[in-house]
Amino acid sequence: MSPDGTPAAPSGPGPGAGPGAAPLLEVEDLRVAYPARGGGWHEVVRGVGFTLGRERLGLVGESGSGKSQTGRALMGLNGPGARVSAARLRFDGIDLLSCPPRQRRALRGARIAMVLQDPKVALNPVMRVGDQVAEGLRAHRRLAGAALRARVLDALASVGLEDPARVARLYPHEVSGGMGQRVMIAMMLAAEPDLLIADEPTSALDVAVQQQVLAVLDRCVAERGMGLVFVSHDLRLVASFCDRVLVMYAGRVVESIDAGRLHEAVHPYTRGLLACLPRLDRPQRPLPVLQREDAWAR
Amino acid sequence: MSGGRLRRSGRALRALAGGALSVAATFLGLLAVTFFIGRVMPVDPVLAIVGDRAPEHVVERVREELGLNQPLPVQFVRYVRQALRGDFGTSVLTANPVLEDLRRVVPATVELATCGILIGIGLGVPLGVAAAVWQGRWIDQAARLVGLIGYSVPIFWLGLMALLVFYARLGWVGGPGRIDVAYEYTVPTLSGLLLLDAAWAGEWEAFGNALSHLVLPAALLGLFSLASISRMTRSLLIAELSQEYVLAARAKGLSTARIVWRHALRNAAVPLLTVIALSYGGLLEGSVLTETVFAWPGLGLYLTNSLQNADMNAVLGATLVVGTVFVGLNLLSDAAYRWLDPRTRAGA
Amino acid sequence: MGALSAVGGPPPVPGATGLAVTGLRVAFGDHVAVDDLSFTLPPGGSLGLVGGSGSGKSSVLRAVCGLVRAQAGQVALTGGGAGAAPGSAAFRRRVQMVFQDPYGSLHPRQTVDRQLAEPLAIHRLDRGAAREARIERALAEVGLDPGLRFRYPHQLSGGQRQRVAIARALILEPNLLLLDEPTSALDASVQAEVLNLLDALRQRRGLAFVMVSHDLAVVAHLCEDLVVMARGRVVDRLGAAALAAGGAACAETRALQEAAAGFRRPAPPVPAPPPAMPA
Amino acid sequence: MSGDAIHGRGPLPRWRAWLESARPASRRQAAAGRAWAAWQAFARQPAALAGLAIVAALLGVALLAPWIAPYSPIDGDLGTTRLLPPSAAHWLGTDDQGRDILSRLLHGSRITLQVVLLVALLAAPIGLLVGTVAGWAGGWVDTLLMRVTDLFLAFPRLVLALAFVAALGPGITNAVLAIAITSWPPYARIARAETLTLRGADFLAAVRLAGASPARLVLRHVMPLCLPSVIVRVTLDMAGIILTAAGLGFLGLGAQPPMPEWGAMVANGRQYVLDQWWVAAAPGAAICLVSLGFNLLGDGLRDALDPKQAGPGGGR
Amino acid sequence: ATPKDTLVIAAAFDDILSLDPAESFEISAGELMGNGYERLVRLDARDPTKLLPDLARAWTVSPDGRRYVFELKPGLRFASGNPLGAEDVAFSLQRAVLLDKAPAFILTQFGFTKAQVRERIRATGPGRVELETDRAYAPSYVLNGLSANVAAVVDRQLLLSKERDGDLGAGWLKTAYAGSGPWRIREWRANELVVLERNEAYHGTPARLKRVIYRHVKESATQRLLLDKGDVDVARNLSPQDLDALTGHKDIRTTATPKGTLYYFSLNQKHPTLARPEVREAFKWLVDYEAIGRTLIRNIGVVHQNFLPRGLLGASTDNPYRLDVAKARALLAKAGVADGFKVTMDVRSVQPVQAIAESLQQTARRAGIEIEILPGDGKQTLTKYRARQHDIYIGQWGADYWDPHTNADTFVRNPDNADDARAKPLAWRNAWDIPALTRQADAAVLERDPSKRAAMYRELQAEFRRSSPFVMLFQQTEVAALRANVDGLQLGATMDSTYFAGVGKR
Ligand SMILES: Nc1ncnc2c1ncn2[C@@H]1O[C@H](COP(=O)(O)OP(=O)(O)OP(=O)(O)O)[C@@H](O)[C@H]1O
Ligand SMILES: Nc1ncnc2c1ncn2[C@@H]1O[C@H](COP(=O)(O)OP(=O)(O)OP(=O)(O)O)[C@@H](O)[C@H]1O
Ligand SMILES: [Mg+2]
Ligand SMILES: [Mg+2]
Repeated sequence: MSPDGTPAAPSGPGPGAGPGAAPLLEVEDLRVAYPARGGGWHEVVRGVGFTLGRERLGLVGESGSGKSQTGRALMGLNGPGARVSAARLRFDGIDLLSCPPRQRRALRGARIAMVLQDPKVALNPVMRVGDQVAEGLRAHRRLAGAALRARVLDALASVGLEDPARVARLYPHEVSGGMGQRVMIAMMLAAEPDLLIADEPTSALDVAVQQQVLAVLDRCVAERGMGLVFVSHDLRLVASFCDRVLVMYAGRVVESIDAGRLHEAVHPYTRGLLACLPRLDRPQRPLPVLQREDAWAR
Repeated sequence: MSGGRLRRSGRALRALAGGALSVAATFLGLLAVTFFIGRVMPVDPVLAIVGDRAPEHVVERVREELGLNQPLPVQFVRYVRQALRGDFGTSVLTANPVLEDLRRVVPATVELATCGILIGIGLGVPLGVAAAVWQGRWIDQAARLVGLIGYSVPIFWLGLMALLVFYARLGWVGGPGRIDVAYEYTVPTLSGLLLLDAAWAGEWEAFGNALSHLVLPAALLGLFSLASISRMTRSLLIAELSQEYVLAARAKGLSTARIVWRHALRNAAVPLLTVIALSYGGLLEGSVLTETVFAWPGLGLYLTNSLQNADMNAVLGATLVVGTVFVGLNLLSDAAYRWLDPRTRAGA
Repeated sequence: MGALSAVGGPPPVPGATGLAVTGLRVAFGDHVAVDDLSFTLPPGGSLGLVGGSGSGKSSVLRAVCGLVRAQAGQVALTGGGAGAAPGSAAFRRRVQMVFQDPYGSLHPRQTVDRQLAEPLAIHRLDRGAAREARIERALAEVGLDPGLRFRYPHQLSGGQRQRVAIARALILEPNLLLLDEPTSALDASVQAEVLNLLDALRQRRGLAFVMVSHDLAVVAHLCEDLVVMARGRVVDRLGAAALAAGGAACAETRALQEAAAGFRRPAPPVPAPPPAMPA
Repeated sequence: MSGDAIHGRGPLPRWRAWLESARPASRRQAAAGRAWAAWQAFARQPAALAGLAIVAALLGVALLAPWIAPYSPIDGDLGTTRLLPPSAAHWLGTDDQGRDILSRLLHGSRITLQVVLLVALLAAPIGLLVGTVAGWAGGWVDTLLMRVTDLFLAFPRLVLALAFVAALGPGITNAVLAIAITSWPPYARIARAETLTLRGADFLAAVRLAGASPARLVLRHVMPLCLPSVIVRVTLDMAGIILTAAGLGFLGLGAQPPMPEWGAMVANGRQYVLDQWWVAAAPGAAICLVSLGFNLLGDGLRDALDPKQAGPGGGR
Repeated sequence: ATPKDTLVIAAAFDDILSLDPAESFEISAGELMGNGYERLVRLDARDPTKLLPDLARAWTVSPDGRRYVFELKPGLRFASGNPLGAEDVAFSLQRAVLLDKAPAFILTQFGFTKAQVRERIRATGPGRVELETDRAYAPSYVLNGLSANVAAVVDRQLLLSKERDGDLGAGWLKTAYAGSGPWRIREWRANELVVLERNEAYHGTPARLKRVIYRHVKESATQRLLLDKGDVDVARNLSPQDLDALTGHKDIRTTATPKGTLYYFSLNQKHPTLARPEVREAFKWLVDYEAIGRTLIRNIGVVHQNFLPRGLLGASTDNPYRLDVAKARALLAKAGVADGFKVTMDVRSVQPVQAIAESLQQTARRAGIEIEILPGDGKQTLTKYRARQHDIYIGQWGADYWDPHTNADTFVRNPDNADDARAKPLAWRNAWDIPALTRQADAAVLERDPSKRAAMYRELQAEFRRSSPFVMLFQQTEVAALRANVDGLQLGATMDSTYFAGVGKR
């Protein structure tokens, strides 16, 4: 048991929820497991629960803590062989686990979308960028021809790309990292989803470009009232970007807290994470290091 | 913009020149190797010309005529000069200019190998795709089995058995040879590809007959290329399917079919093409044995015959053709690489 | 500025080595990665190289230790190691490097033991028991459990791997360590451990550092002087203290500074609270 | 990195615990543990085990041939035992010289094994050396070596082998030589490709920084890394080697009579294929079985040695 | 199925090198020459010891035995339409001598040389040709020589129109046709097919069928399949076991004729052990003739231990040797090699040669002789054989023309055993130095009384059987399997006497 019990039980809209009264996403006791080597199962997400309104929710934790697996479970895109279960996994009133695969696929890309970490590998290298954006639109919005092209250019323009017509004709290797990530965002936002899951969308980018991409994401959320799950291992970044933060450790959520009240965090893991970052304004040596306790993982 | 294009075309030109140079080097190597083989072979090439029962003075005279009594370097220079002029000389075995022989036998093999590879691609790619998509399921096992058969069974043995079953017992297909003698003079020779020529001339009966002869050896060769093609398709596709961009495509909500065929396969196509090109070359090679079994008058048979009879002109010509085809296939697959993969297209 | 003389802090340990780089130029084909770059590192000093991705930081380090060939410029050791020509065995023993990616910098098919023994074998140092002792010492020095000695890299965590990489760099007892983003692939908590280790080593051994990073806070934590690079050139030089005071003059430096502080919402549609960190 | 939350495992016997220890205490234990892990990855695949069983059986038969063969492999009786169908006395029948086919098959396994081993021992090191040196050195060395490789690749293998055998004279040794000469280029290609991807690797840069000579780098660090893929390829090629040897034998250029070489036996049996099918079928089946074994083994090895599965750290 | 008016033959004819009668010397080509060309005289296919007129109506031999005069039939034409006259005959024979290709010796052994052939062979009138030999040979010897392919008559006008650089049309004729026989050679595609078409201008009885097509099929099993399916009418190269399997087939029958080809193995006398007389004899007792005859060469050959094939003048049919290991051992002991020895044997990788070699390998081992078989293709083993570098060579020899001298010339003549000898007959290749036998053979050629001549050859054969380093194995029987609806096919004893003009199909 984590010190403060199961965090953020589904009890009404979370703080900072948008105008809609019903939450966009309800997750309760989400578990993801993979077959273990010697037989049996290896659980990598162990009873995660939270609700999400039209807000920015940050998901932080160290490598391997299950952030990505949680995000992917929402999309239904866990690796082959994964076993996903939950007491409740509802998106806008739809039960994601029991709905037919066809409906699930229709939701993907249309209402729930995902931005991946590294645009270099997440864009199909042999397909023009414009075509990749168009693909989702064609599948979900049944657009074609000039209308489709116009929408593609719109989408590219909306993420702040100059000369979208030119960009649409480029291949992924011909665009820079920042542009690529914007293309990916445009690709995922083109169908105007209600929920966006961003899995470390900026950690492959240059520090300077990172800011621009975050600004684009931020604007989309603000303008369209979309829910955002922002996965990152950078606590400082999440704290400054999101409304609310879930801290994960070994497949569990150990703390759920408003970004503004991060300094009030009670879990030693969260506190340790904050303390161990070197800071420009307050040099400190040696840096405090995390003393892990087995109890956190239990 | 135009400057970039200019630079790009300049780069392409340089690549082309480099390619030509390497092809030239390969050719010179081919010539040297064939020459070497011809000289160390413990067979007297004169024998091939005059036969065993010729009296000694005839043998000596022919030896002189061939320049075989000159020092080796002189012979090599002469040999290279002739080959460069496109003069492969006259085949001892057929008494025809080698070039003319090649014009006859190469199309026969090309027809056979092409049909083989078409079968191999037509069945192998879908099989490989199915095996990759349904990894570990029965279709995967089946594909594996087919692949293993293709890799493990000697072609000459399977060929004979197939002939026995499908021709002798069941009578479903035509027998050995390219066409029944009855049609020997009904099809005018244009391309040398019997099927095309027959269709062009509107000789449908002959077409059917030629097809019935072609089916079995082509299917056999097809099985062998199918083995490698399906196996490579499978492993390439599996590798592609675990790429991030596939995840992105799934996140877009695309159907599995579209992801597999449009995204993953398109990426796998690049190395796959090389595999196919190589396996086409392999078929030309496999035809050596197949043609023996099926009495198919193609390059493979020509080459073995010439080798065994020390018909060096013919050996040189045929080897050069095969070598050229290999080199050409390599160049072609390189070009396809460039065409299919935009990353290499810019030369970056 | 470009002088070869050693300027900076007093050498804490006799024999400490410094570095002087003048007019360095590195090009890959037509692409110039580093152009006319000069800096000096006083013996026993520490210097941070910061800059955005692709600004040429790694190329500088690689050119210094001879992994890539410089088109122009000189690299010279100063202080204790002065005179060792780049590329010589003496140079190699004095200058070692730690790479960014702990997953890629260890040979995947060799045990920790073998990787640590390799430099000793190459330089024919310490046979038999002495070598064993030296390896054990190196492990202890970087705080690695001796039980991990015969593991393969894939059996180690990222932090452990980076420690092995540091141990390997240290086993030849160099005086100058080149660090190419040694913590950027690590979790924040592990990063702190590695940074502490490096700090301790420096204190203990009087090592000189050149450290590359895009994270200003990390560099400032470890280095006294900073060189900011952009497009292969030096655009700013300043001390760590000046950086902490904030308000750098150079645009590139400012951008890095802002990134280190997290995300700053431009217009205020949602009033974002300033990132308040607990003490 | 190893799973902490693994369920469903009983206590391990001592030797397994020793092998599977995450903290090996000595070099020997580390190597053994590594081999054990590879074996476990391998042993998970039933097909691979079947392949191993076949190859092991080949080995056993080759070792024991003189003791388990019921008759002499080279002496038969033309007058009385010619072309007998399979029976209790001759399980696989007899051939046209009246020799017991089973005995010939058993003895022939030695030749097959010898061919395969010799080719592997000749071709793989050549290919490995050429490929790694070309890939590591780059520049004109690379160009030159790859030209030569391409030259050999530009010839179809069987044709080149044919030509070499024709040049050197038929016989099993020359057949082996010819096959070896023609089979190293693909290994060189593989090794070179692998070396190229490794060339920029930091761990090699680290060794260079430690002052290793190029020879040491290539021999001790690069080659061992290329070895698995070459081994896998060699194993997969074994079938092809056997078939090429058989093809040469089939064309009368391989082993000479009365050596019970399987390919030559098939070639010989080809005359009787329509009526006395067993003469060709038995060695043909043996060839199939053994190449199948090598193929399965190669597949299994590839899956077990695949760098992607060597450790979970590889892909992040 | 095959067309009604066409005879389709499956055969292996990869040996053909040329279609020019002055050059072609191969077995398969011989058959084409026999059907496509005519000569002055021709062997009787039924009894090859007899001669029939072909182009010549009659001939006379001068009393001194050196001048032969031939009278041509009237109104002869070539397939091209050109008239065929004495000029053509003289031209053809001169041409063969002048071109001096492999088979030219058949004519030059009568004393014709390039220098004088235009005088010694002349057209002496319309329809009259005269030949003058240098010595008085046995007339049967000369006439038999003139029945060979090299003496076939070619179309002078046509050839001269195709002449290049004074080659007498040789370049062109390699792959073309200029004859007058019942069949025109329409096309030869090496290793693929040969097409013969009825020559409508032929002066004799025209051929019954319109076309004969040879299809090159190397494998016996494949030939059998094709025949069985009716895709060919005749199969020419069936193996013993395939022939066996076809007996009793209701639509297929076989026809056979002994051929002039002999199979033997020979011991190189340069090898000190093999040169001992007892060792030579021992080998003759180490062959299981009986079993080989019953199995490996069943249907395709008969055991024959003499250098003259049955059917030639004076041919002996004595076969004294059989498998007797004890006797062989005794002989080896006498030769001082009781413990055996090791030798190599060059063997072509073809059947039945290879199987016989393997059988010999087994029986010889029983007497302690280890034979290592060195396989190779034909040209390879031959190259070694001709250079006298073999230990034991196993091979065959076919009669070049239908006269005993053809084989006596090579098996029992060795005028000069030096390494650089001018003539290199088989006796020379095995370094068998036999001045006495050589003289005897030379005398036999000049004997004009056939019965005395036959006796001389029988004597030669007896000595040969006793002491030669040649172990003669068997005489080949040629067998063809044909569909039952084919009639009139008779295989000839020589390579050029299988005729298709009388063949028809029902
Ligand atoms: N396909 C899979 N099969 C088995 N285990 C997996 C698979 N994918 C992920 N895992 C395991 O699940 C655990 C959680 O992985 P996840 O990717 O969610 O971590 P993360 O928090 O996103 O880490 P990072 O910051 O490194 O991205 C890890 O231990 C990982 O090894
Ligand atoms: N081996 C190489 N071949 C070609 N170009 C190279 C090579 N190494 C580096 N470059 C190029 O040189 C430039 C500088 O690279 P460098 O690795 O020094 O940058 P960096 O500042 O270390 O960036 P990062 O923060 O991404 O590591 C880049 O544009 C890079 O593409
Ligand atoms: Mg992740
Ligand atoms: Mg870098």
